[in-house]
Amino acid sequence: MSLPSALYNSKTFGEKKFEVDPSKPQYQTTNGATTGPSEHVLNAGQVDIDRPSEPKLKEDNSNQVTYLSNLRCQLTGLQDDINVFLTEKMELAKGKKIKVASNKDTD
Amino acid sequence: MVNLNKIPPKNGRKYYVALGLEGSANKLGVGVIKHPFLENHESGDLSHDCGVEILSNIRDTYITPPGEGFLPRDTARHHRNWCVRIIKKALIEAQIKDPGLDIDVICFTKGPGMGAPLHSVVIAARTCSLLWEVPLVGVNHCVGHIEMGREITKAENPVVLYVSGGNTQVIAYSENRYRIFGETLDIAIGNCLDRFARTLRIPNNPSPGYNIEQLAKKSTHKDSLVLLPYTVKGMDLSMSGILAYVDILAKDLFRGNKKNKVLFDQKTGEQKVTVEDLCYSLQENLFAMLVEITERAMAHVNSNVVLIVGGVGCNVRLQEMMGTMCRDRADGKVHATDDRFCIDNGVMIAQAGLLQYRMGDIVTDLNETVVQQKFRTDEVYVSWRE
Amino acid sequence: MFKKQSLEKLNIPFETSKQASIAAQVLKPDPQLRPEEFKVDYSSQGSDLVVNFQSVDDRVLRVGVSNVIDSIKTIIETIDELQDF
Amino acid sequence: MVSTILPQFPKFQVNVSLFHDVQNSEDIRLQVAELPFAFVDASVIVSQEQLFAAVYRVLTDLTYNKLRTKTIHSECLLALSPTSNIGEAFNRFGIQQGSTDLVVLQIVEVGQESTESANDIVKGTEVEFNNDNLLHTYNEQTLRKIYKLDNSFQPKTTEGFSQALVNAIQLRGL
Amino acid sequence: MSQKIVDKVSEYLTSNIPIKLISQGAEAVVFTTNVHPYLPKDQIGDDSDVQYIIKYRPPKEYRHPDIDKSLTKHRTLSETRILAKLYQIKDIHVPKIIASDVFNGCIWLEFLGEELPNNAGFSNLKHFLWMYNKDGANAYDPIVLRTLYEVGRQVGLLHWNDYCHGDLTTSNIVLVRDIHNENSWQPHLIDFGLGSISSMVEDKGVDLYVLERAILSTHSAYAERYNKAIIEGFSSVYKNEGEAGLKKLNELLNRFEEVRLRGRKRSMIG
Repeated sequence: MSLPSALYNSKTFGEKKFEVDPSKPQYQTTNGATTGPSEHVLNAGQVDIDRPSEPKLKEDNSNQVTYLSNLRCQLTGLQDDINVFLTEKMELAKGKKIKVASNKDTD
Repeated sequence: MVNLNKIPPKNGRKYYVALGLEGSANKLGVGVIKHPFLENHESGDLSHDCGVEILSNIRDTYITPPGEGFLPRDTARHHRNWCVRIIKKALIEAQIKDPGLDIDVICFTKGPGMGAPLHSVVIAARTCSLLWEVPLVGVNHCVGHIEMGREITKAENPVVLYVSGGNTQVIAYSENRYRIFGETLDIAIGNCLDRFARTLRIPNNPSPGYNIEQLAKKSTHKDSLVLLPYTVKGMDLSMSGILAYVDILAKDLFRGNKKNKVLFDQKTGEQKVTVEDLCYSLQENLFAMLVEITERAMAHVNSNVVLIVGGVGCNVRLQEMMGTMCRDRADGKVHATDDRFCIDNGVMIAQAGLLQYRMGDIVTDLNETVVQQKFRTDEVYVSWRE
Repeated sequence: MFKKQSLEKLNIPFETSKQASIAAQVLKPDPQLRPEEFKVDYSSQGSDLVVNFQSVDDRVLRVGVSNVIDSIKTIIETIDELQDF
Repeated sequence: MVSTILPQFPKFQVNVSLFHDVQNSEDIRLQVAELPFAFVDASVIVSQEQLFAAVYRVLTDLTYNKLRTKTIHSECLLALSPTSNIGEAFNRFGIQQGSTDLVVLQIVEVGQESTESANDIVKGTEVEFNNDNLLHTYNEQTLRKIYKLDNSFQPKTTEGFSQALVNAIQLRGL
Repeated sequence: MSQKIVDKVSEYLTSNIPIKLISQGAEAVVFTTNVHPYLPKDQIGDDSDVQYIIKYRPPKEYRHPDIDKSLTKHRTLSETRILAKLYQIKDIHVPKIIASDVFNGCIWLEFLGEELPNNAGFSNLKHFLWMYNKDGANAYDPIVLRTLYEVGRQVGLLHWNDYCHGDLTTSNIVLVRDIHNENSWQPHLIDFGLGSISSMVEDKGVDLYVLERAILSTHSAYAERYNKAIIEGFSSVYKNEGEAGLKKLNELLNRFEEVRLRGRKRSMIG
């Protein structure tokens, strides 16, 4: 079974490969770290009741998530990886301090 | 001659079923409706009387904390994260067993509205369409409101007052278009109320307008109105000046600025106007303007029937004022619907979309499903009416 | 040509080629807001959806890629929940 | 004498007489406050329309308790004026020392007609109160000044001129 | 028409003034009568055909009494005032005022217009255009285009003198037939309740936009040519005023275009 992946490439930076490690928890959730509500509403007291749906379980009572739910979780983790990486690069470009593992969305 | 039965129901059934998806602003709505297949729909203009049966009408509203509006990005996130769950809920409630067999058409809001939220719903709509092999129809949101209102109230050819967060229009049908006779020259009524509510930190749950309406009822100084600018320009109106004016009052009230002569007695420092009074005055003023432009349009097109649609349309005070106006016109009548149909919902998109579908107007290329943030009511060719 | 930053071969392995093809068809119609700054192309290769992005800078790339992934997640969820409804 | 009842105000009778060659204007002026008439200098009256428009205004204001002066007859002089300055209205429209042509106006409640007649007071020649007879006595230049009419306004007829005065009478004080 | 309103007017006018309802607009009810409010009968002559307009703004029960009183007074007064001012401007055609009672919202006006032939309705611009839009008629008859040109001229004169109408619809333009030439119609602007004195180019642009839309909404098929004729008439007034006029005209037409674009592009968020 293949996993979602991506490849970043820039002339100045070179290549960076993004891969999924299915055993790690960040690839087992639908709730991404970088795709929450915007900081602005959180600061205004927003309680997040609009999280993504939980992964779907197979109907065979095996307590395993479906293939597509699994894919969705892995893609969520991959999206976080890409977002964090690109955010760091953006901040670098701005000459600012790198915020390690920022879990805030900045767009 | 209009033939609403141009396309027969699927699988030789005697009825049509449509799924409607709406997400142009902060409400996400999914609805399933059924139209019986009726012989008399083959000729004559019966688009207001389809015998609609509502199989399900599910809505989820993105709510922000008091003082905050809804931003496109967060609204889109809400829709994206709830969309599939809401569709599923609507299908289950409608007892749809096999969407590919049971549903004739999937209707989605093409516009107008906020780009990101519209887009997040259209993604699901396209996927369903390809997955179930069911045709798609893109619907103008405003036309959705009008068609739903007509079907529910059976108002045949009313002057329509469409009032919501983003729209304020007086519309009348003529020669296959819903033509705009009057509208706001700047901001929409709902927007005006929402922004006023934000200044006073009036909660957004269930909606700022609803809360203003409840507060207004509690005003104890109804006999002495806070006079606000009244800006009717023919059949158009302007509200930005009123908002600016009332917003200063609201700010001073919120902060307790005793220097404000309208709000505080300059000698005793006593507060003369409460939040409730201000809500009352704002409603009375804005609604009087709405009723006036509606009456102007009625006089212009020689009609005596009004249909109020859109989220602000479920305000009971507005309905009551409109009713009084109609009563004073010859046999006038006002039609309105309750919050199930007034506030953005999926059923209205299904209703307008199904009419479109029955006339043979369907998406033939997915490129036609790109959402349109700006999509005027009068751009739609209304093929289903005489 | 603005190809400075790119994210090549975002590869999403669907269950079937039909699913991958649906995903590509769903994503294709939407035009980019700023085509001079950001380009995307989608294709399905077997059961894989393959997306290529090109952008003038990391900021534009980040917003664009994340939006597309959001859409793909919606597509996956829709198929997952509604395919065999 | 023209005697009429305005349809909207059936309780009041309006009597109007026009006198030329009046000789005792000085005497009348001195006792004007006690006399139940309005004495208007005819040089500032162009038409019946102008005068009756003022009467209409007086009766409207009376009905809705909006009179500005002490009596219904002094109100008539104010009603003719384009401004709300009472003294000015009296000076411009009331009887003057040397007035030789007079419009005498009386408003009485129906059923309470006074025995006093304008003829008993005014020593002059009564002519019919109509537009033709007014034509010879009015002074356009004075009226232009009083009603502040622009020189660009050059109506072709007396009726056209009169209309501008009617307009001003409607709008006084509003 | 609500009997209550008729009763109210009848009570105000008394039974001495017989009234006939001719239209119920949005804010005013319009009656005709053959009784003059103050001129003695024998002075008007025996012409019993003479009619007068009574325009009454009834209290609107739907709105708060404070708003109602203030609007009724303001609009009646403003209409009277503007008609009085416009009366004195050369070549502008508006109805003459006979009487005005701003506190009761009542204005008496000169009666203008006539019934169009073949039951085509009263001679306002709307009915007039409909008459020519019927099958068998020539929608672009020179009489129509000339009349529209004259409509444009009237609006031009209004704007040149810094007045705005505020509600330029096709029902608010009454056509009066030339007594010497039955094919010549002189447009008269009526209903100045929303009128204003304004030198603002924005107000004038909106005025033109409202008129353009009024034509578009009720005479869609011929609107383009009709609106062109109106603008030609409008422009002719400004062009007559030399350089200064041309400059103002350009400014105004540009704003008109801007207002129109704004109208089309206005954010339409659902």
